[in-house]
Amino acid sequence: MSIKILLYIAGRAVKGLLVLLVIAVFNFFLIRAAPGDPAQVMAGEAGATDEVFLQQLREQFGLDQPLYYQLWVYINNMLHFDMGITYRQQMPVFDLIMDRMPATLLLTGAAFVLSLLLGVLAGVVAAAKHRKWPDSAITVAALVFYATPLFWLAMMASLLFSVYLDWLPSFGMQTVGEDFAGWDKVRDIGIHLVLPAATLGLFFTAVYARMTRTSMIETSRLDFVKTAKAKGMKPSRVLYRHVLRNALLPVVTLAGLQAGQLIGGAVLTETVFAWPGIGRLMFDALFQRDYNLLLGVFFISSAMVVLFNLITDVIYCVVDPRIEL
Amino acid sequence: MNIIKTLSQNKVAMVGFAVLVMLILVAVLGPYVYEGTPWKMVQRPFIPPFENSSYLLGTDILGRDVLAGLIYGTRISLLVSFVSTVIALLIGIPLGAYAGYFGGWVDEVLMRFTEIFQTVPSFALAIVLVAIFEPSVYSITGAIALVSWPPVARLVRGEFLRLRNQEYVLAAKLNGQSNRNIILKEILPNSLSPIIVLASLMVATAILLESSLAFLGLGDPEIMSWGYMIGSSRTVIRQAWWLSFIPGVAIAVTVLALNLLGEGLNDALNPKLSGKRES
Amino acid sequence: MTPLLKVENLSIRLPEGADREFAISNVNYDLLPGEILCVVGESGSGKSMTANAIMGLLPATIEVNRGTIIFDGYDLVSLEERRARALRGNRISMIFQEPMTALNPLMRIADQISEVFLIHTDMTSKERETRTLALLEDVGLPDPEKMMRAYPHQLSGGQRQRVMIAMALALEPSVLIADEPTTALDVTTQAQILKLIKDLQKKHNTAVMFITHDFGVVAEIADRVVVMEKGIMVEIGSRDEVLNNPQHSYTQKLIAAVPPLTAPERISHKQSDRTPVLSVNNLYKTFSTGGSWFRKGRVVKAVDNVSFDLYRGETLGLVGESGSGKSTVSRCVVRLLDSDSGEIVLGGSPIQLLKGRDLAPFRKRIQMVFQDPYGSLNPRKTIGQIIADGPIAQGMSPKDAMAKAVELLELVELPAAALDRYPHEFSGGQRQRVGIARALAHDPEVLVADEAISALDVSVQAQILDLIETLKKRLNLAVLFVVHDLRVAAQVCDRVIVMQRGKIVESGNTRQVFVSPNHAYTKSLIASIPGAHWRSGKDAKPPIPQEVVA
Amino acid sequence: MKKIVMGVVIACLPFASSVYSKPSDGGTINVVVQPEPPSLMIGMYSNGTTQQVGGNIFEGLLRYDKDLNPHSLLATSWENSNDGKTWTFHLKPDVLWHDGQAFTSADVVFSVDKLLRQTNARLRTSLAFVDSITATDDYTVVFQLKEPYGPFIRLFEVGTMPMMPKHIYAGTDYKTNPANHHPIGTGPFKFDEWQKGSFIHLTKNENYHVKGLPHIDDIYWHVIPDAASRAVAYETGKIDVLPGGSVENFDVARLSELDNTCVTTDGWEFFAPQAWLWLNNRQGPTADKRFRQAVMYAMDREFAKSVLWNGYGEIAKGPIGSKTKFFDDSLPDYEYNPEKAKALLKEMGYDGTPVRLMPMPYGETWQRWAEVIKQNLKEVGIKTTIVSTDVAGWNQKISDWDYDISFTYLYQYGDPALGVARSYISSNIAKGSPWNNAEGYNDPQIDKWFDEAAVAFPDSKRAELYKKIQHKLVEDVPVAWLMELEFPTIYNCKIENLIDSGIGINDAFGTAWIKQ
Repeated sequence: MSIKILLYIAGRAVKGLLVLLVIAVFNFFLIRAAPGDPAQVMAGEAGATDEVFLQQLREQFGLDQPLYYQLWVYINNMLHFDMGITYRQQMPVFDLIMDRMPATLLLTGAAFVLSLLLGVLAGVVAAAKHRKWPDSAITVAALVFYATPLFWLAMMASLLFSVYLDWLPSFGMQTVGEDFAGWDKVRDIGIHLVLPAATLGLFFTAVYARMTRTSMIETSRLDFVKTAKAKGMKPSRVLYRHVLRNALLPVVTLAGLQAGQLIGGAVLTETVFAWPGIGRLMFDALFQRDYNLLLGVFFISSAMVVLFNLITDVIYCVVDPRIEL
Repeated sequence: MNIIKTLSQNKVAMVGFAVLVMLILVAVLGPYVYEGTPWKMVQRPFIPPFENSSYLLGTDILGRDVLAGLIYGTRISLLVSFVSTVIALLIGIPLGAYAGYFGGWVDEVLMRFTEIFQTVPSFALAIVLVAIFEPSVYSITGAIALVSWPPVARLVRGEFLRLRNQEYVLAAKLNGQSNRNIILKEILPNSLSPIIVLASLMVATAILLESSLAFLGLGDPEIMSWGYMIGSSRTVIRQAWWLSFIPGVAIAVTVLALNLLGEGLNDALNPKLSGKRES
Repeated sequence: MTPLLKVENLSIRLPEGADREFAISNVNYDLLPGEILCVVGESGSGKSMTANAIMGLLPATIEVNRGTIIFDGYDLVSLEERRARALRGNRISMIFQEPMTALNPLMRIADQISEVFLIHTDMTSKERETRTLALLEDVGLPDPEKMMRAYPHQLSGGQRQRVMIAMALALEPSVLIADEPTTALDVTTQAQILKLIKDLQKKHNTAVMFITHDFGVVAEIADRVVVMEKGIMVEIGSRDEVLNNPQHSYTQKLIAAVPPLTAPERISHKQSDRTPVLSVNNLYKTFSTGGSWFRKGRVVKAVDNVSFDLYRGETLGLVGESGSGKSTVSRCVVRLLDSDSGEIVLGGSPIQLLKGRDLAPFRKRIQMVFQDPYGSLNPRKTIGQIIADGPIAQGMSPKDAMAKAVELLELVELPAAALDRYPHEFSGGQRQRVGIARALAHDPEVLVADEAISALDVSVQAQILDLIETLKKRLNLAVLFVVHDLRVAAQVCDRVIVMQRGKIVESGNTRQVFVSPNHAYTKSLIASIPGAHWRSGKDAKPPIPQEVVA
Repeated sequence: MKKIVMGVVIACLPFASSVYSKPSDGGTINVVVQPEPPSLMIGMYSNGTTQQVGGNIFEGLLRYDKDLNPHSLLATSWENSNDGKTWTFHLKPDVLWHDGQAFTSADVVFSVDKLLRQTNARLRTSLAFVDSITATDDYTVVFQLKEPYGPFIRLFEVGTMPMMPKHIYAGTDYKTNPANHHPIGTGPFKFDEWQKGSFIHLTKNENYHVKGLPHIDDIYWHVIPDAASRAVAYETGKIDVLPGGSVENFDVARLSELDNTCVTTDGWEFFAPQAWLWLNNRQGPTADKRFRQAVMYAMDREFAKSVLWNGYGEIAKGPIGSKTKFFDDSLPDYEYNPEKAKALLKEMGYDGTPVRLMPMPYGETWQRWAEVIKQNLKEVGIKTTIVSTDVAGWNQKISDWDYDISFTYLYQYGDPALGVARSYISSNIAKGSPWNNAEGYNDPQIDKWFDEAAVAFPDSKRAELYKKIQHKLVEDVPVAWLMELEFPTIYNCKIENLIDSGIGINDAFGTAWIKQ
């Protein structure tokens, strides 16, 4: 890799870190604006408690300190790559997030790859058969999936495939109580993954299909496609060799943007399918007022967005020789 | 005008438009037809659809009229989505316009600001905002607006960057027109087409967002909404799948209608992108 | 001689809703082996349609209605697609107008060229590479080895067009179709490309169908000429017949509109005893691109120590090729761009540093006419608003401003009815008139015309030039005429300044510059003008027919 | 000194006799745990799920059957002196902690006097009546009370007074002790693994102090954060036990009809959860007794019971649960009577001021209940606005008295002095806790009666006082009692003896076994 690219990445990383820092501060105040505090939530679950216990908890969490001091401590810790301790689980936030990360990465990664492959394929087919029935079919299907609420689709899928047909498990990531190892474990996780990944992926499949189709059609009107045709090339070959690569450029941008967002954006799917991922963790942390954890999840998922944007740019630069970093 | 003519020739878009008009009518007139409140427990719970002629779509877990719920739900869905879109436009357009028109450090500052909002996962942010400011029509609308303006700002900025060097804009500068005039009268009207298209899609997205929030229990407890209906009947999906199914269809149809209209607008306003004209 | 390609009774139908039913109707012509046939016409004449039909490049919504295109015994119109494909790029090939977009931006040059071999031959990859390299050498590209690995964006426009030619001639086709291949190029590059095409055509005895709007180019290379008007072939004949003795009135009109190259003798002003209305002294402007926090971007000196004076009643031409900085100078002068250093003195006051309110009064005194008749008028405003906006912004009451707009419309020879209509209802020439009216609404002293006619068809160009000339005289304007077309410059400018890479290389009395250029660059510019030998000003200008408002 | 022997000497854990003759060993039980507990350190966290899981790892000195009679566990026998002030407990010898150390009286003294006194708020209140705790030998502990304290003998279950290992906790910061992550108890099951967000695994304690127990090899507590998924998990056989409250009530009816499914409401006797509406006695229309009575008449509690709770539970008549000791069944009824409600409102001159109604953010049923009550109140002319909030907001709003009407439900802990008095006595009016007298009811007479009833001796005296209390409170309606809740536990019928005590699922699965 050239110095130029490294310098570019360094520059972007610095900017990204600044953005993340601002986000952290912003979130810090945002979350403190919520009514109640973690001590109350935990005491609330206990069913009976008194001020003494609440005070003990607050002291333990450092919530008895003035707000500006808490912020200073938090930022200071962050600068030392320490995200603090979760109040509820009494674990380092980072460890807990990393515990949950594989599940989210698996789910969103599978959905992402699936939707990208399927979406691009569908888009290409639609564009190739422009204004013939496959185009209409794909366009309609894409529109419908694009318009369907994700959580509802998830519910209906689980109703159909788990409850009525009993083909697939409807929740969780592994069969509970079974200690699978090796391939059995992979298979087990695999079948649990099907429904969540498919429902999460369907929406994005629709997005990519629409985008690829439009982009293909637009690209196929460009001059160099005419050049390729004038060479006597078969239309399918023109499509594959010349149109596709150019048409994929905007899809790459969009995909990069969404890849980052997916990490924090699977709350609904994770809720419906009880998938033990980051989105659910965030949701729970929010209601438990687990400030450190919530901030941590936000930080990590924002950092993912920054990271994926950067990766997208680098990929873009590799795919498109015109772009110089 | 030309656009309306082009649009009216687009059958699919007109279907979307017709559905939307119908929904707006339902939202406006429905409550007059269905007086009272959709919260009223009118019959025994779990009457399936088409079984009791007074309650065409049956009753829910508490014996409330599902059809009444759907009708009142139209209202909140459309209201929240339109208002939040308008707010998002009110934030995004000036921001994007200033960034794009002035460029330089103004652009840098405004775009960094936008980037912050784009970096935080938007649905998660919406959840947090609604939870923190406690679910109500206002907090939901505000949260949706707050997470949906960045694309507007980006789009408008792009349009302004493109248009600010158009010769008629330069001519306006040479005329000695104020920046405000140039932004409002020269550039903005010419960047409206893509904004309108985006706005129509934003309304659709806002409906999905609103229903997702309500589904997660972050809806306004005073207002019957489609997302609430799905979320609240989720626990009984085995006994009464239709209770979740029907409002879901309502959402899908509405969003689909908006998307169709948006596509139609896109075809009519941005002929370059349309499939109709090839040359 | 047997024609290679025979177009017979060809009609191509346009989709419903177009401005006419047929793109071309009843077109008949032959292409003989080894000849260059020029198909000439203005925009919308349908001159490219036949070529697209030959290549099977007609859009799906447009189809051949009637007629045949016979090539090698086959009718290309009805030929099975698979067999037609075998001919394309092999026996018949084509090059296009826009070298910037005609190549796939993501593929290396070598891959794009060798694709032709890949499609039509069974050469090994080694052979393909050798042949590609040879082709690049043939079309005169520098450092062909390196070119092989280059991407299109790394090449200049001329180089890309050479690549296109290499690609088209790879399999030594019998017919080459060139669709305005030099229109987008600078004049010196154009001369080189024309020469290349001619040389290669001679070498391989290729028949060339050359589509162009430029009679200069026709004069330069054509053997025979076909003239098209609104889809109808109005004239066909040998170059000399058509150019020097046009039969059809349309051809006559077109040819008459081509400005002769020789500059007429002009009354030279005694400049020393008058004050210039505009003085530009030691102007500098640099652009930097692609910089970021960690790196410096590329720096381009767009204007490099430029000085000149402009007097009322004269037209000063600012000529040069693209990238010479002539447009940057004009934009600095009207203060659309801030210059880095130097002085711009308007009517005695330096204006280069003024901002906002201080600048406003000077805005009135120097106005601009823009290049693009489509982009220079706000499509959302009526013609009346467009013209009146300026005076209103300067404080005139809307009513007076409208009244003034009516006057101005009359001045630019547009009917008052235009006032309430929108730009899209007007033709390019008419819009340019509106643009002039807008500029004149301030009663300026200086009018800057930035390539004000280059986007127009040649017959319309002449009318606009005439209008500017008339107005200049009537209003005693000082005109700064930015132009790349030397024929136009020769005709309308009293003095010219020749710019190259931001610097002034030569300036002086137009006739003097054209007759005896001093600088080598000026010489090469003038030598590159296509058809320089033809219409060199000996014959008088025929009268120009008036354009009528739609 | 004459002593009353109350315990049985034989350590006999299984007091529920099994229908099937011979329990078989082995097998795994999969249980749902919702929400995921913050910790298993039962001495510090009294969260419901901490108790559910921790109840298998830790033990108290006694257990209670479904009639709340005490039985031996870590204590084999106990005596109370004649004046009711001295309690002597004899511990079971040869009990080992999971790490192999012996359990002795030192652990008891440490747990109660040191650790729990600091960490357990509920016990702390009761320990105020205890003068001293001493170990007279390795297996004898004496509690010296200041006064005879009626509820004292109800304090020894594992959730209230769990035994913690002194050798691990003494001299450490209890909250940060690493053993909190790997709890060591004396219970029938040992902690094995906790995959946060996924499951907690307990294994059989081979060295359990009751021979032949436990029968089960493994218990998995599964974290399934979504109610519908929990139901599906049960249906698909992945889960064997759904503890009360872990599926939505709407699902209970359907699940109970599945094959091989047993449903029981047993195991809540000790807690006897009582649901009511906090009515803010300080301000607004709710400050008026007639308004509060009107609310009682306006509510269609039968509807709520049959639709929202599937018929489980009882309509609450007053502050003390009908299955609890000292309940007085001569109390008048507040039947569903909108007309009476309207009349009362008219009488007080209610002007239609809207009141805020805050549901409890603990699941769908509570949300629906609020919607039902909103309609009920609307029909008698009370306009309500539902205030939506989450757990933290709800706790804070009640703690800060920032509400008009709000739902809640509280446990009674087997004795009115433990679970009832706290919500009505004026000394318990303090901001900062949602579990005290949050409605702000203040009546000196009631205060006095409750004080006397706690220390009155013997029980007949207490019963008399509680009767007076009940009649007075029912007349005043400081809060609007809704229902005595019953949380049905749904489980696979293959499991025998799942619930055998008054704390139900919160107790160990020591005697449970799986039919082969």
